[in-house]
Amino acid sequence: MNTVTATAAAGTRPVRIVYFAWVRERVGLPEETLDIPTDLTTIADLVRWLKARGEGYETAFADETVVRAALDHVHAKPQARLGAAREIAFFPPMTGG
Amino acid sequence: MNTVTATAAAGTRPVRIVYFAWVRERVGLPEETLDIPTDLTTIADLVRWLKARGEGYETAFADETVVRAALDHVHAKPQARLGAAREIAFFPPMTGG
Amino acid sequence: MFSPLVRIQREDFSLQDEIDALSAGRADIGAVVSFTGLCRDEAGTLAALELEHYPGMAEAEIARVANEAASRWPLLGLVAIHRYGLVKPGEQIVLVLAASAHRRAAFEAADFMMDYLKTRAPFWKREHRADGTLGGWVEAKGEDDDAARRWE
Amino acid sequence: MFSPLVRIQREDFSLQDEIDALSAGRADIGAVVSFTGLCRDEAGTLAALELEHYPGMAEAEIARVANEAASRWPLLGLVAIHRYGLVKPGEQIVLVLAASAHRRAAFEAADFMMDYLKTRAPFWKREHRADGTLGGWVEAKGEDDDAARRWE
Repeated sequence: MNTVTATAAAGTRPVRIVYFAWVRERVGLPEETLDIPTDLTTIADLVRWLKARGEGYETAFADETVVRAALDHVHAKPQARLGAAREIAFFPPMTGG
Repeated sequence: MNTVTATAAAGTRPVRIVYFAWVRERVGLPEETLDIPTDLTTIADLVRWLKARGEGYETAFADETVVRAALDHVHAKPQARLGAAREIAFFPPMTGG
Repeated sequence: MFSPLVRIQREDFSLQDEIDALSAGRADIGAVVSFTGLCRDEAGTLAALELEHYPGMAEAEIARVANEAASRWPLLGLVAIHRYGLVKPGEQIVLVLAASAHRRAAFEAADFMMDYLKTRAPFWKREHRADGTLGGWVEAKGEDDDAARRWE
Repeated sequence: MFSPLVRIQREDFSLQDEIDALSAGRADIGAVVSFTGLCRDEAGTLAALELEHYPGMAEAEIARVANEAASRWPLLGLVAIHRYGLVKPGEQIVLVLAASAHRRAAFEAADFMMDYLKTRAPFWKREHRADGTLGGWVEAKGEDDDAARRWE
């Protein structure tokens, strides 16, 4: 069991990441599929990993407390676990209605 | 001045009295013009005077706290002064809307 | 300033027509709240409601309530229509429309209008039953007085 | 039980059509409250609002909010329609309809729906200005969060 877990933790898995409104503009694309390390546990972990990818991400997530996230179409807090989520979204506070 | 006031107090004046819903049904008519004594000061005074006129009025105003009144189209409490009101209305609590 | 529109009528009304009239040729309204009151069939026991009203005072009292709402909230439009006569189950009885730049004023003004219409507008409902008999006068509800008291 | 109707669409909608569909062939509804959100021209400075949304999640999230409303209040019908794309001043953006036997449930459910739509539905507004320039993204308002918190 330990061996299996360790192998998984060291690997990567593909997730679809989607961006909206000014997060989309700053990142520079509406969506991408990335192979993310399986040892990223929470949304906050993923944000830190994304910020290391380049200036666009750095700008988009400059204030981590502002950007909201959703896991498979459900709102999620930064400390939420990514689990097996296949689509992760990042966006500014909503202004519909 | 005293003489004039005394004369007025002893007189009567015509007022139109209108009734609605079950007050109307109990009194037995939708409206009437009555010569009321000018020394009736308040709505409560008028109600007491009306109750002495017959059984229909007695029944309509049996519970004086239930029947509502209006002076010239404006809601008024039992202790409100009749003043120079020309149309006085009596009706049950409203059930519109 | 605008003048609230108040109508007491026997005929039915159209919510859409009233909204269209309220918002025609303007783009300052951001929120419209409507309340439509309908005649319920009371699980099939009701044939119709008969609405008696006090002509003259009904218009005057609803106008007073509407002007009070217009002075309390930053409204851009306000409509109140109340029917009288015989109304059948499923038919409309009353309409309130409130328009404003932002939603809170429109919601609160429409809510206020209905609470005051219920307790202050001189209308009385009597039931005509499905079995052909004339029912009693609908009794006023204490909860309506309580609702109106929220705004004091 | 009923299922709330949720629609996310580019086209305009008709309040009258939605009310008619909601109340057709039934006489148990006594109260219908509607909220219509419209695009304001901001004193002539706005040419249009561009509404971006998150397809899939928008429907899912509004359905969650609608089901929450249906579990909180004794509703007989609930409709939520939200447009996306370019909306011009005076045009409709959002519609909420709540129907119930008595007015309190319909008023509260519509009010609740709008507070939650504002703060939870994944839509973002951007301004297109009358002078031809692209304006910024509309900022979320703290008062909307406060309004939503009233229901917790």
